[in-house]
Amino acid sequence: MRVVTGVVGNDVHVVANRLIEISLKERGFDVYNLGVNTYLEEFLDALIETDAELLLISSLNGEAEGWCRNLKALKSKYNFRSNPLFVIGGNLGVGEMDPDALIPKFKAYGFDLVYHQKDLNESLDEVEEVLKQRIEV
Amino acid sequence: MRVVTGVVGNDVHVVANRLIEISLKERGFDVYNLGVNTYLEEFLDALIETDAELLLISSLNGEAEGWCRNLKALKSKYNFRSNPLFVIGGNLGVGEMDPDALIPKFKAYGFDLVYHQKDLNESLDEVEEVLKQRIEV
Amino acid sequence: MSIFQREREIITRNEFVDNFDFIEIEEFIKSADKNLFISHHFKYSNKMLVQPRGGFPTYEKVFKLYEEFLQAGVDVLPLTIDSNTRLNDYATAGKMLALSEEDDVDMLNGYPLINHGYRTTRKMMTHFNKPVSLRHGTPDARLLVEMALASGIFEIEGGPITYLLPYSKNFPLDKAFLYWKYVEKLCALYSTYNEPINRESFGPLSATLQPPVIVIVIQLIEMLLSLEEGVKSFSVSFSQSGSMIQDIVTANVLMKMAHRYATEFGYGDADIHLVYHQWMGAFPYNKEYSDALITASTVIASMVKADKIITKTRNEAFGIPTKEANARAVASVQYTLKTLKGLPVVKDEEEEEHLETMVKDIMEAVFNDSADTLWRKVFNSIKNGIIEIPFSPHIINANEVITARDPDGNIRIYERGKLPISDRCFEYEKSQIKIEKGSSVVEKIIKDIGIML
Amino acid sequence: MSIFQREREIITRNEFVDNFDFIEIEEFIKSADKNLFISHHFKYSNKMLVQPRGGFPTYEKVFKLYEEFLQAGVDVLPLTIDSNTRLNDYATAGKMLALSEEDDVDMLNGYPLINHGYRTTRKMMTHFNKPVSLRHGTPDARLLVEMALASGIFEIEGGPITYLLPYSKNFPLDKAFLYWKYVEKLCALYSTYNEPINRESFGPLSATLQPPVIVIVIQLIEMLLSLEEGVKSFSVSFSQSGSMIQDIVTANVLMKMAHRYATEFGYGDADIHLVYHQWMGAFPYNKEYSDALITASTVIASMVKADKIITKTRNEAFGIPTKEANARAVASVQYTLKTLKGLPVVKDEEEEEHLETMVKDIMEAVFNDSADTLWRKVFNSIKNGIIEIPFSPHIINANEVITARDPDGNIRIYERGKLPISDRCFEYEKSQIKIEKGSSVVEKIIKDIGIML
Ligand code: B12
Ligand code: B12
Repeated sequence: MRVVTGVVGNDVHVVANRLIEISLKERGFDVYNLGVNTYLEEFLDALIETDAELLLISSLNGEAEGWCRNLKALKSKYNFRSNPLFVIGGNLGVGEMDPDALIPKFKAYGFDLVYHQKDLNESLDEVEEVLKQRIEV
Repeated sequence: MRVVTGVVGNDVHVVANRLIEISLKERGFDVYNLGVNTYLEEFLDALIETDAELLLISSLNGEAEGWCRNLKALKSKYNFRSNPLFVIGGNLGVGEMDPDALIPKFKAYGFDLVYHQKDLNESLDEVEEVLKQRIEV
Repeated sequence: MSIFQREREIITRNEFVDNFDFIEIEEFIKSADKNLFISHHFKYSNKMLVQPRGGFPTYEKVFKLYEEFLQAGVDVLPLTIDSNTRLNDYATAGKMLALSEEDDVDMLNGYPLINHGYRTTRKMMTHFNKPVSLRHGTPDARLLVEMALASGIFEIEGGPITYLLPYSKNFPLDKAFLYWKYVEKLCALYSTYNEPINRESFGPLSATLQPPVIVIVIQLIEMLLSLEEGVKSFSVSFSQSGSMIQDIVTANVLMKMAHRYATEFGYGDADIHLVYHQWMGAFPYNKEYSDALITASTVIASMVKADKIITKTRNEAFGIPTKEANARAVASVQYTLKTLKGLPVVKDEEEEEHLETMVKDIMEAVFNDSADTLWRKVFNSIKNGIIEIPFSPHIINANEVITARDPDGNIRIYERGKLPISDRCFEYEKSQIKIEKGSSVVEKIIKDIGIML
Repeated sequence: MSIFQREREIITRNEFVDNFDFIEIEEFIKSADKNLFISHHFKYSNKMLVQPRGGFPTYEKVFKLYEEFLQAGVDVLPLTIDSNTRLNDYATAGKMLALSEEDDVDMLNGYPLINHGYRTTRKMMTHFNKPVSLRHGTPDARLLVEMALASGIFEIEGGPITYLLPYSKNFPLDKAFLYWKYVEKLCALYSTYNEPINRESFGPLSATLQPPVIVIVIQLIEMLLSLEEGVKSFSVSFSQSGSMIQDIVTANVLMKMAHRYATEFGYGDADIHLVYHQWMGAFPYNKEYSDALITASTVIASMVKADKIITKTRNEAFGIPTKEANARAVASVQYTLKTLKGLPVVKDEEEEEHLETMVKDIMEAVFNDSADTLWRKVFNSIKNGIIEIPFSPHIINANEVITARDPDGNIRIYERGKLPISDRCFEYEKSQIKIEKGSSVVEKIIKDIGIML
């Protein structure tokens, strides 16, 4: 299974990104890590190039919303063969946010799974579960 | 002006008592300090003996209520020539108390002025003010 | 039947006590779980043990308190006794307990152990299966300690001096020595049944400008009096002074001298532990500052390498803390201990030597008293002011020593009273205190008491 | 007109900047109140200065934040810049600022200073009349610093390495050096008008398992590059490592070497200050633990004798703190500093010598590079891995050095990459790291990153 990952926008928090790469590799993924400071277009281009089944975006510096609100419009311009799962996680709001408000917001932007201040490993377990179900269906 | 002071009940907190003695003396009072572990009867006896105009009781260990609830009944047995002012202060309840509930309670027991967790010097200023007014009346 | 056993029979029989079954108690202690013994934890744990303070009038409230503590990761549970019981006034304690149970308002500032009895209390102790420390402040604690040990409480705090001078106005000192002799004997006896019972002295004293030399002398004396009776596990203690370096110096000298005197007197086989009390003086009326004080104090406890720390709470200035506030402090102290790493080993040779000299001077004077037994020498020494503690409410206390802080916060001796310390040492102490021009000693002392406000 | 002035004219003229009046700015700085200069406070204050972090998109919110800080007893105000401005993306910053002003939702993680302009911002700075520190993380900070100084912000954080390697992915390093040369020159120029402008390096770097030797080398280099241009007041800094003794050793070696190199290079007249950052790594998700971490960190800052401490908040793990949480930390840190007394002077001669040797080895290697200027030598040294920082997102970073903690929490070098440290030193470092059997290095590193969780 292929996964494209990285940190979106003007965000240089690289530590989680390094650990996520390690975790995904340990879970048997083929990892394409675009690193920090990656724009939405670059992620979508990479999905096209790699045919990855999973896009796993991090955002830590609180600016996710500004960078992701156009995802739906952008998606419509691409033609994905693999119907990838769109996942975002990390610290998705500036300041302390109500997670119940954040999650529907990012889903409306076009993400399938949204993890705000969640444990990495538990979340990845869930992501894998959803991927498995998708394939079975 | 004479004042009887001390710490009521099974209460050995002596530090405030020492400082109060110093403060009262500095304010020009004639101080009769009965010290810690003093029972209500001993305070009233001392008022009779000294003809003091002021009784200033401390309680710190939270047991004031148990030791003072009988003040009214006890007072009625004594015959004060000086109509002393009854004042209690310190830390008057066990645990955190609503001061608005404590003050009327201790007033009902027979105290004229009640100071729960109040600044010593500001309170003594007030006490002196009340004493002055009493004398003027 | 030995005289001691005869005395025990008398002590444990009064209108407030319900049939004391010595045989059953012996069985209980012999088969008690090792986890109930703090002496066992001292041996096998390599972290600083964390113990809060706490006690409520009713069984239910103490039970809930312990549940809260366990969740917070407590190492040692406290059982704090109410003031009436401390003064052996079980009648008032009983009355107030009844009122507390009826009205759900706490009319006591602790747990009236005699009125509850050991059968009830033991249920709680074995249920939680943690070491429990008895905290009281009672000069005549004979019945209380019988009751505590029978309940499964295997650490007993206090001593004839440390629970008398700060806690009593006129309880006779000689009686206190004899009553504590009973307690030591009892602890020694029960120590032969299973793990040793730990005795702990109460170093904070009146918690107000106590000079380290006095704290150390009293700790050493209570330790010796206890080991003399056969106690095998003893904790010396002191409380945060307000100066980090003074705490370190105190700890170093205290532990060094404790081991030296124990060995010299032939008790080299006893285990000696160091207990640190978080700031015992007046707390700020700001809870966030209290939190900060508690953490800073935990760091200092780590610097002095204490074996156990006794915690305060953010409610300290206000009144008996809620169980939540109390548990919060435990969790926070454990967090700090877990994350605090790489502590340096600090010494201050000059200050340590100076302090050691003063301690030795006073100890020598005590030993040189003409009485036949140690406790009588100590009794005489207190009576004639060779030992005294500032801010004691007790009538026997000489009340001549005056202390104040130097600019680094160290507590120094301003008037030595009859303390037999050399002129050289005294001059050094006094010269450290700087009093601002135009300010009085009393003003300085008031400021020095309120140093944490 | 000098080349430098010509450059300034160009830099300060773009579509986001509204007419830069150099003459008026010079007048303003010449007559500015001394209180605005941190260099002035460093000279006359005998306490550790307390500075929080903070910045909001709108003027009003920053104003309210400063009011809150003042009430809490702040010594130095922060102005943190948003990430878009840091990347010179003023268009996005402007868009997000407009959104923030409209919706009352913060769409930026800091203050977009360029978009606000110096005329507006200066009103705030002179109103509060406190020293302000500019915190950004910008490789090309030329316009930003012009704007800051014109606003009355007289401390500028950062440097060509410390604001590049941790904060950027692919900004060209040689450009960063040149842009910072501009900043240094500007600060030096303005330092001649009134009190010196203070420059501060950013020692925390990527805040993740940074070995002290690298931190120190980078601090020394940025200091020298700054003093070379005529800056007269400089702060070296580092952040809490997770080991108290390592922090003390780092501080001792850093200050000693800073003075030595400054003198050696002929800048003995510059003032050098020490800044300590409270824990900069991942914070616990428990706010009470965060409070404890903040206090413990304050105690350590006192042990290392920092001149200034930069605070975190109990909200750190969650997001940009509210002004209340931020002010609370300031008040609490001030309380701890006020009540913490009697700090010992601690040294660890062996560790200090070991660290000093490694620092000298790397400094020598840098100086021995064949390039003609210091910045070029440094540039080459980074390019060939003689200097690198773990967990840098930057493409130029060698990414070969691996670090982990020893059992005392000290950060040690596990793989040295191309760091020119001797075999002896490296062997000592590596030998300190103990990896549990059955555990991998990666597992150990993950645990070591999350040491405060
Ligand atoms: C030092 C201390 C001790 C020392 C006392 C030494 C001694 N002999 O004096 C020791 C360690 C021995 C001790 C023992 C106990 N203590 Co104590 N102690 C304190 C502590 C930490 C400081 C008290 C102090 O000296 N403050 C400095 C002086 C100068 O201030 P103050 O006493 O607050 O008095 C000021 C004001 O109250 C006011 N004031 C006082 N009286 C009056 C009167 C008037 C008319 C006015 C206007 C003002 C006024 O003026 C003073 C100057 O500002 C307080 C908590 C705190 N405040 O931080 C607990 C505290 C008072 N103790 C408490 C308790 C319960 C006890 C014990 C029962 C043990 C226990 N359960 O922990 C025993 C008591 C034994 C007994 N029989 O009384 C509780 C009381 C609980 C409550 N009120 O709800 C407190 C509040 C701690 C707590 N949070 O649990 N204690
Ligand atoms: C270290 C750090 C830095 C370092 C980063 C070094 C580097 N190059 O990586 C430095 C000092 C350079 C830095 C800079 C900045 N930082 Co910063 N930083 C932190 C800090 C303290 C720790 C981050 C970290 O490394 N954690 C350890 C890793 C392993 O954990 P993590 O990042 O949280 O990731 C975990 C989870 O989020 C999750 N996860 C992450 N991604 C994903 C994705 C998916 C799909 C899933 C399921 C899970 C998941 O898994 C990870 C492992 O558990 C955090 C606060 C905190 N958390 O305590 C602030 C923080 C992230 N930073 C913040 C900010 C604002 C900044 C700055 C803008 C400066 C500023 N204003 O202070 C600049 C950013 C510049 C930029 N352009 O981005 C804010 C973000 C605000 C918000 N979200 O509201 C935080 C929260 C601090 C704060 N409270 O203000 N920072």
